[in-house]
Amino acid sequence: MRFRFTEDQTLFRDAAREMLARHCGPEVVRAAYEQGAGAPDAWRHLAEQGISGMLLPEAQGGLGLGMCELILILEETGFAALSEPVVETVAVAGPLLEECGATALLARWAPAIAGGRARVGLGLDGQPYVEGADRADLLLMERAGELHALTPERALLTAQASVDGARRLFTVQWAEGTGTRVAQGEMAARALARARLRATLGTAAQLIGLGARCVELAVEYAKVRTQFGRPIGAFQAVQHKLVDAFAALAMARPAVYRAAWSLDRGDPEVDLHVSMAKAQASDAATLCTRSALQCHGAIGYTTEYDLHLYMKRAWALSRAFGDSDHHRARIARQILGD
Amino acid sequence: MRFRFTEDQTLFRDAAREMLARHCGPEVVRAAYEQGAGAPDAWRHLAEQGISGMLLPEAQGGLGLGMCELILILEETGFAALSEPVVETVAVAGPLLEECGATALLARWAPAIAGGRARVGLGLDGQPYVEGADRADLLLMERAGELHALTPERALLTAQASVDGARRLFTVQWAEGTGTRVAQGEMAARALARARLRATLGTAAQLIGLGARCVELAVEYAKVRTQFGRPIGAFQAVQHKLVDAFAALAMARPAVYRAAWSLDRGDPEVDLHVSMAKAQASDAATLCTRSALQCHGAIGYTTEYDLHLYMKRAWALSRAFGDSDHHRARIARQILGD
Amino acid sequence: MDLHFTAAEQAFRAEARAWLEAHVPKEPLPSGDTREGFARVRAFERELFEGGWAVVSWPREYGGREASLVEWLIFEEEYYRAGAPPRVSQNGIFLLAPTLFEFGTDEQKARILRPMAAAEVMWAQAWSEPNAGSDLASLKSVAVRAEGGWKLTGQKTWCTRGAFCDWIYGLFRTDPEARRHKGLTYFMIPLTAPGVTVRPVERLDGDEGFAEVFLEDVFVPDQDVLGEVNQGWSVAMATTSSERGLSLRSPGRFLATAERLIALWRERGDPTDQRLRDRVVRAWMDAEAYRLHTFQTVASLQAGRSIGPESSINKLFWSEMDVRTHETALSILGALAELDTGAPDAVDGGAWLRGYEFSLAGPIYAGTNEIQRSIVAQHVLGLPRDRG
Amino acid sequence: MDLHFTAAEQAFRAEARAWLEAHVPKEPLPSGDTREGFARVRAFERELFEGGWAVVSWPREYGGREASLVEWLIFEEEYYRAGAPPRVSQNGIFLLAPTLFEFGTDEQKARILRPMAAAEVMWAQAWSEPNAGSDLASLKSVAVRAEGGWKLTGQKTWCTRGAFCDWIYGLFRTDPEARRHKGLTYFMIPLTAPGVTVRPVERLDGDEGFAEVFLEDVFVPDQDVLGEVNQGWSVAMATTSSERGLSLRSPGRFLATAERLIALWRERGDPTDQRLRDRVVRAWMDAEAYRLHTFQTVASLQAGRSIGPESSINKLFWSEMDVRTHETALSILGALAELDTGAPDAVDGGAWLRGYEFSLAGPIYAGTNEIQRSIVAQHVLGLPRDRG
Repeated sequence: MRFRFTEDQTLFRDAAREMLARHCGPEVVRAAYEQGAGAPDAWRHLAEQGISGMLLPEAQGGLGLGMCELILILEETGFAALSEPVVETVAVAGPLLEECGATALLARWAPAIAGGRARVGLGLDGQPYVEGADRADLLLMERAGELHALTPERALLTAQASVDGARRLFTVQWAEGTGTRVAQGEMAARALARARLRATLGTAAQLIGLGARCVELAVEYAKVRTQFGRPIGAFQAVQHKLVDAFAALAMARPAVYRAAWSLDRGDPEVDLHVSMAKAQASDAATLCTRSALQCHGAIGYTTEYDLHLYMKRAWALSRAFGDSDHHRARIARQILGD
Repeated sequence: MRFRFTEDQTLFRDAAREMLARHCGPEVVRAAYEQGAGAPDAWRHLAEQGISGMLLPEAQGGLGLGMCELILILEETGFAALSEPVVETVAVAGPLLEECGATALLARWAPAIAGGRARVGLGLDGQPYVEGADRADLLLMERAGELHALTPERALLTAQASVDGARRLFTVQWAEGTGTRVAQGEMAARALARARLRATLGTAAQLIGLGARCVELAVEYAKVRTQFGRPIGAFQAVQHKLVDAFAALAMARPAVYRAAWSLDRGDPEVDLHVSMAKAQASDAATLCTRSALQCHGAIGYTTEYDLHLYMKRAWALSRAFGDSDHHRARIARQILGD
Repeated sequence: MDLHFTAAEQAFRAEARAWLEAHVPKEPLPSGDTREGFARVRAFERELFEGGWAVVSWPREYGGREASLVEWLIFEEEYYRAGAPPRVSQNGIFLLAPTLFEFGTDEQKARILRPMAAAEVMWAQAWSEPNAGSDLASLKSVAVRAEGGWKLTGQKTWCTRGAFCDWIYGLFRTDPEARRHKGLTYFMIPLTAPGVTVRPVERLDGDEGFAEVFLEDVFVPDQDVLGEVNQGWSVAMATTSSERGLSLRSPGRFLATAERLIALWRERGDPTDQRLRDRVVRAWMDAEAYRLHTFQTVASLQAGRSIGPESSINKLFWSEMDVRTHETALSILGALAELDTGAPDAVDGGAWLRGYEFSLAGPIYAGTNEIQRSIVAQHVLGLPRDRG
Repeated sequence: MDLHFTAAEQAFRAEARAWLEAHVPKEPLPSGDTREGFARVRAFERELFEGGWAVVSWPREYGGREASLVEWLIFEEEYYRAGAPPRVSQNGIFLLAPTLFEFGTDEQKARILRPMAAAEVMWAQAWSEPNAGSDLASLKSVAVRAEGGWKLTGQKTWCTRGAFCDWIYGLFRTDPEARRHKGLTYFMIPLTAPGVTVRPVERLDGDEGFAEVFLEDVFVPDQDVLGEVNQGWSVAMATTSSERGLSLRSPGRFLATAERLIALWRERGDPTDQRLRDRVVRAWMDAEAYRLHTFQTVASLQAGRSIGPESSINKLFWSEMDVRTHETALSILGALAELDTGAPDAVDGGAWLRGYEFSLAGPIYAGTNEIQRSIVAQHVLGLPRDRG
């Protein structure tokens, strides 16, 4: 038992963090929020750093790594509120095609994914909207236990405005045609179930990062904002609120890392572990948004200040792929068996 | 609409408060806790002040008043942690016998109740234990929708130790015999339902008083206990915790008073109102115990200090006649109709 | 105690309900914190005034109908029950007006109150400055004596709907020697005065509901000073006390929200999910408890007690209840919770999301809940001053 | 990262489990905070020592088996899983011993550690004084120089199980001129020494789990000073840091409680009550999260990091989790929740009630949670000192 990332893994993470700080600062997120611009520079650098292809087989130009390697980076993309489909494209698409046995399709798309030239939109059952469907190069859609692949032009997209302006949600309507079906049967069902776990866990990791960003902003603000002749961060009411948020995050984080391990190793309890990760991360991140906003006061309640960019993403992701109520109900069925 | 007690009612309350301060101080509660002594002086004075007979008909030597008059005094008996069956004897017994049409029994017991010479034990369905059964002069027991009356000698009592040493809980086993049945049929069922409401509401009122006592002890302690060169009551963490408890109590109190009104007037929503009163009072009082103990620190965790006497009573009563979960489920059925 | 409404109160309710049913727009108006919505709500408030319902508790000479406080609460219940929009005249009629009634000259009352009630002149508060939020007494804007009045210079911020209003009111330092709470004076300032610049600030929900107001040598005549010179703090505190007390958030608003939540639950809730069902019950109970508590407060006011620092308990309660209620609604909506106004799938046009965002401001505005807790601790519980 | 236990770790677990299954009393022992229970647990701990399981992570020379931290956590899981009683040697082996390992002389280590591990000499902490609780540095008990040692005078309080122990340890002021944290020295004192009076204090649950210790001119030889004279504060802080950190409450204890809660739910819960069912799930998740977090901390310690102020986060988490878990159990028990040990109807002999009472002490002892939050705020988040 050694619950610690390797130095390589943390160096990889540090590099991603640094890159995101440079190419996905608040001004980039703001542009994505206000103009739907995404973060193309950061997206390109993700590929250059070898991240986009991390989960692709080496035979396809990928690194053949797992969620244990990617999870720290996903956390960073949350911290930066990266407005690009990194979960769908990097964490889900490759493994899904591979596990479906869609070798040809994988061979066709792997180079583009690894090279940062393709964005994937993901439509899983139970998720009403596909994020970034309009800018996707490939849509991977679940329907009746089958996996279908299509390009956005073959679908009717209806935009669904999100509270987070940088999230581009769409209802995707499409007709099965020859060539959309990628996989069916047992194998597809299993691969799609794992895809759902990957998407859920990736979202949980981003929530941890988003929560950390909200707390960080609040801590920095509380150090410099002065009222009653001292920084507001010297008041117990402010201190303790931020500590509770920080502590919730600290306790949720290992659950996210553990689920990554379980996914990679095909642990029989991986469902339970992913649900726990998402439930804890959703609640912790939501608490972070509440505490951070309250400690900011009115300034945090404006769109001129950066906090809202991270807070709104956290609100949205806390419910994407199941909110904490949903996942606790799943856990109940598994551990209480009723 | 005038949601305010009359001056007479508050003067009555003030007199009871003063009497209880004199005859049911912490040392009396402690004796009840440690030796099961009850509070006989306070019990006698309740009668002398006309409180014991408040709800009895004037024809029976009572005052013919209602819960609106009694509720403030029940709150005070909570504040004092009076270890006597005031809810059972004063708030429930008389009206129950009257509403059952048990005229003869009422005529027999009313003078003793009004005179403070009788204590009543109450065994309602759903309540596994009878408080004070060993010291009761009369047991009023519900069985299969009927009301029975018996003396403790005719029953087998099994003591059930409570966390609150001053609470004398008993399992009461008894055989129906001639003469135990007081009432049956529709009338008995209705009267027993109202008895349950009275007992529940009386308990809610006591919880409000108990919560207030816990907060008061903590506030007084926080003013005098000094750490880091100032009273601990000057720390935001202490202040805010006590304020939250105090505020919860302030918001629960009107719900208790309203339910008393609804009971007296036979309001069609009286069930709803009593459930709301008990749910709010139970949660508020429990919060008060938590905040008060935390603000006291270690001293509050000893039996040498008084806090535990009030805290344990609040724990016990918060679950007597249904905890807040139970009552919210009742409310759900009524307001959501599902 | 008498918890039945009197025949007169019932008649008042029936009359209010009939009028509101006839006049409240069937389609909800756009948010009063947008320019368009502000204009439309303002137009509705003019109708309200014509109907005699704008300021029911005021004297008749200013457009009121001298209703009792209980009747005012009844009106509020009916107002929100009818789906009428939050008042954009709020910060005039509920915040400034009580101060005017208490401290205003006859000339000021005659000049200001009726146009305020009629939504002819719209008022914004200008309490905060960039460096004076919770610590209001640290404000820095100044007023210096000038012929027949004062010259005002400084910056005010978080002026609600300031970009759409006509006048603001706030405190300025008139005695530079005096410290903190002393030497402040309460001014009323037309935003059209030379030297005033208004910059709209976007709120969390994207509405331009805030403004920053910059003042540079703005001349304000003596007649627009409210109360005594250098006594502004106590004059203002009367206002913030009513702000925190009854008038800012009457129970009617939350009762209506709770009813909407129950309707949402019935329409979209999973009936087998007792956890959420329980949260719906809690939300309903909270609103009901706040209503009862308010009727109790009103009865106590009628008996001659003043509202005092206990009003901070109201603020704590309604602001946190409002957040919980909206959180519950968003939980019912699940994956649809994030949909904003304009999304085809948005339930009720995204009203619950918008309501959630607005609810998050509740623990911040009108004195943060941290400040409120310290007020209750020190002025109700009698605990020592913290070092704040 | 490798979240599988190694073959060696699995073997260690199997060995511990087998030993515990053979030796842990089938019937739960009385509370170690009563005189009778203390004696019986102490006897069990002697057995534990004989078996080589008393102090698994210690060097062999003091009775340990040099287990890794992971193995220690495994042992703790197995220990509580087997239903073994909370350790009455706790404040010796987990609080004093780490300080001895770091600051003790060879003579002290040789003399003290093994009898402590063998439950031959029982140790109580004596940190607090009547006027020095959260503000530990304000303590007033003094030690003055004497021939070959010191004379100690003062009063200590909240000494856990002090009425049953043999020795205490605590801080005394050795430099009357120095202020607060300075001029304190760490002493170990036999309770049999002339001038010592021990008064038992009853806890909430009626057990005599506390003691007050009065000292009047108690002679303590130099050999019982731990660390440098006047350096007691930093010596003690090393101990409180380990107290707040891993050793005070290992996850095993809470995992076992969560399992008991699930069993209680299955046995007595209303299966249709999803609200309570959800609270059971939360309790299980909390314990599991704490376990994962601890394994992560241990891995980080093994990589050479020190535990530091982050340990306060642990204390906050486990203490509040423990209260919630017990509250959930009491909710399941409903009207039976108030039944105490001795009541014929009491479920599990009232263990949940007793556990609830004890859990309420968690946010108080070993540094109140208010103090812990301030430590995290200032030393982890880097916020400025409060005025505390």
